[in-house]
Amino acid sequence: MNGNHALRNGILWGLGFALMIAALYMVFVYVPTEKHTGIIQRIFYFHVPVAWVSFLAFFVTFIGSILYLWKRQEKWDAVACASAEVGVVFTTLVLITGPIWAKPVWGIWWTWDARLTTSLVLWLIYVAYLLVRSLATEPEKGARYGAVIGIVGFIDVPVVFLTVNLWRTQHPTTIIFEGGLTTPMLMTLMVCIAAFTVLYVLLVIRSAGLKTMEAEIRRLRIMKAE
Amino acid sequence: MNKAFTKIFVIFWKDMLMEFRTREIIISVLVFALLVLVIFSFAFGTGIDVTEMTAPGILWVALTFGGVIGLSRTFAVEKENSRLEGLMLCPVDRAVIYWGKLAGSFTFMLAVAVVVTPIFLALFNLPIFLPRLALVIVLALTGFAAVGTLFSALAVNTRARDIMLPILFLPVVVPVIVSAVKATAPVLAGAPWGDMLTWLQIMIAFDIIYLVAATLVFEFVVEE
Amino acid sequence: MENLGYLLAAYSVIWAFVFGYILFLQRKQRRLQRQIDALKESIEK
Amino acid sequence: MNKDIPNSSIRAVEARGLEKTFGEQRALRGVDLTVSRGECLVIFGPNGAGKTTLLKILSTLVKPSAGSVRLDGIDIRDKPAQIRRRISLVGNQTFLYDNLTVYENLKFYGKMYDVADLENRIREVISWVGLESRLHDRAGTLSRGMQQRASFARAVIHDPSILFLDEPDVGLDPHASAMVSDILGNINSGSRTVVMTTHNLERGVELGDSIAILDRGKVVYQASREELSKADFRQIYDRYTETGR
Repeated sequence: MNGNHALRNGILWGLGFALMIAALYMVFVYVPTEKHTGIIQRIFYFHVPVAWVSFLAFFVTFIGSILYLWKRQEKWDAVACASAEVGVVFTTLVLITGPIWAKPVWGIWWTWDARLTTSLVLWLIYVAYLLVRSLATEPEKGARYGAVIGIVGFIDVPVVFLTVNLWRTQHPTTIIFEGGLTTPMLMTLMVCIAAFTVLYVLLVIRSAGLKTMEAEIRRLRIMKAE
Repeated sequence: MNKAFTKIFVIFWKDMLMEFRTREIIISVLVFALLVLVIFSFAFGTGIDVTEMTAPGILWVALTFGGVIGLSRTFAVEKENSRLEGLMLCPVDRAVIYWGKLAGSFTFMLAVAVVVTPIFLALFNLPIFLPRLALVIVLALTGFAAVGTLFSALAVNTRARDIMLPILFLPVVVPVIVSAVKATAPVLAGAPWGDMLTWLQIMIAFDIIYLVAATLVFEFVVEE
Repeated sequence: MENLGYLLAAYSVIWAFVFGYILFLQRKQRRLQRQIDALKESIEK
Repeated sequence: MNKDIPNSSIRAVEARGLEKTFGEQRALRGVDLTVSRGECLVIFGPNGAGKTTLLKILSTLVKPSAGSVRLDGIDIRDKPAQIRRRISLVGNQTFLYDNLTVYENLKFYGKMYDVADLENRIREVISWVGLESRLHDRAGTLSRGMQQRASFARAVIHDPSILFLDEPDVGLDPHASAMVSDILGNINSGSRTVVMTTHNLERGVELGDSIAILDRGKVVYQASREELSKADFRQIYDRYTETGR
């Protein structure tokens, strides 16, 4: 059982590593430079997958939260919490790489466009999620409150996006892809998305494992107190 | 079903009665909201061109921050003397407790808005009688109360209860704030209904989504 | 090759965060494992 | 300890294997309790023994980590609303709204329980606790003892068949504390089942039809009053709770 576990983990890490190398090769060697915006466009191949992963992460938190409130099994809470944590790390990256990309292309660090603003609001919601978990008076309460925020926060995403989109209609996609996505560009993007998704899965397994260890420590402490 | 409505009203009326006695929520929120108005008018100036740009934002910042202050009292009151346990012992669905407290929070915020808005309009030399603005206020405050009542119950059970509510509440109600500001601008400018329709629709959608979602998850916040 | 600095900055930030996070997880895991071992030992005694 | 009597009569309170863990703290570790209808069970125990947690679980406020509770034969998970109608809890705190009068408090809770003919009911319960003269005073202006009496009135407004009392005389002066047992006699004139916790060994032994000692989340001693002569109960208590150490 344990050996199987390690094997699966090993395969996943191997796969993730290979995909990452392939992704880097494609981004820096294989794919041709985009004509209009130049070399800086290569941020796209990492920025978009990172954004995709953060969205995926919050979706997993949403599902995990529902399952936890329904089944009351610690494992669902561990998955939901781990995924939110990874999601916050990746959203932070979106919020940092976005401006680094925007500055040379648009000449400004930040624009209140729908995607950036939605990411910022998401980041705030899930930072609050992690805060509530750490400030709850006991772990079981933290898990329950987290689940409620994981659900209530996620259904906000489409509404925030829609609202902000109507509020400031500036679509960076039209500026960046005047020529559209060519086949090599699309291939590169796909490989990068695959690489980051595998990385996400690895990180969540790792982080959820720590949650299980924390629960184990609580159980052992109780046993010791007997 | 009928009984549930009666119980919702009983909880609501209890909150009204307490507020009649002390007026602590309405007075403190009102003073706070007015202070925000005054501070912002200093920060932005009040020339006619400036007013057009900033007035809707100033009104909604005042009502939003005032709202948070009021919402934080919603369940703090029930936490004192363990009254929430008394409520939880009652033979009612947890959703009934949510709706009863929601009705109270909404009414308090509405009462504050009814006083603050005319003062705001007068201070900025805008027309006072604006029935369409009333609609915007009702829709926005419904959204605030729907989210705020849920998070108020959650925040009182955490360690940093005073700061937790705004941290949770404000990012989630971003769509309401944006829509309320955007819908207020055409009203103040005397523009036709068409300009605010989309924003009203977003607020209606938000209100329905959060009233339903919060009704469903409220029990997980108050159970022990 | 203008803007190369921005590109490098973006990629290094991503890698710094990812490795930083992995390192954080690893350290935490080691700490928790030590706690578990110590607890198990003290229970067996 | 207690014999299983199959189907002979429905027990008012029947708890099986109750466990509750708060974080790293085990408040209850396997509590079994049976209380017959109309009986008064008094639970003794040092601070932190889990008395309050036990009563909160029995009164549906806290969900147990493991185990089950049946009240009047109904599992409390099955029909919470129906259960809550039959029970009541007097906690460490009064659950009263300070800014409302005693009357308004009673009216609020009475309406929440759909009490029929509420005005008469309020008059009745308020006379039981002897608070008629203060009925229209704000709850917050009453002394601790009077608030506790109002809390008793609140607790029986809907005529519960099972009453849980969590240290009803804590923080009261001896005089007021003696009143608690009088009031208990008044409100319990019918045949309510009572489960109460207390620190007060003498009074508890007087009141209880049976007695249990809870220590560190476990029932360590249980006896009916007949099995117990008052003189040696202090010794029994000290022995079982290890307070002598």
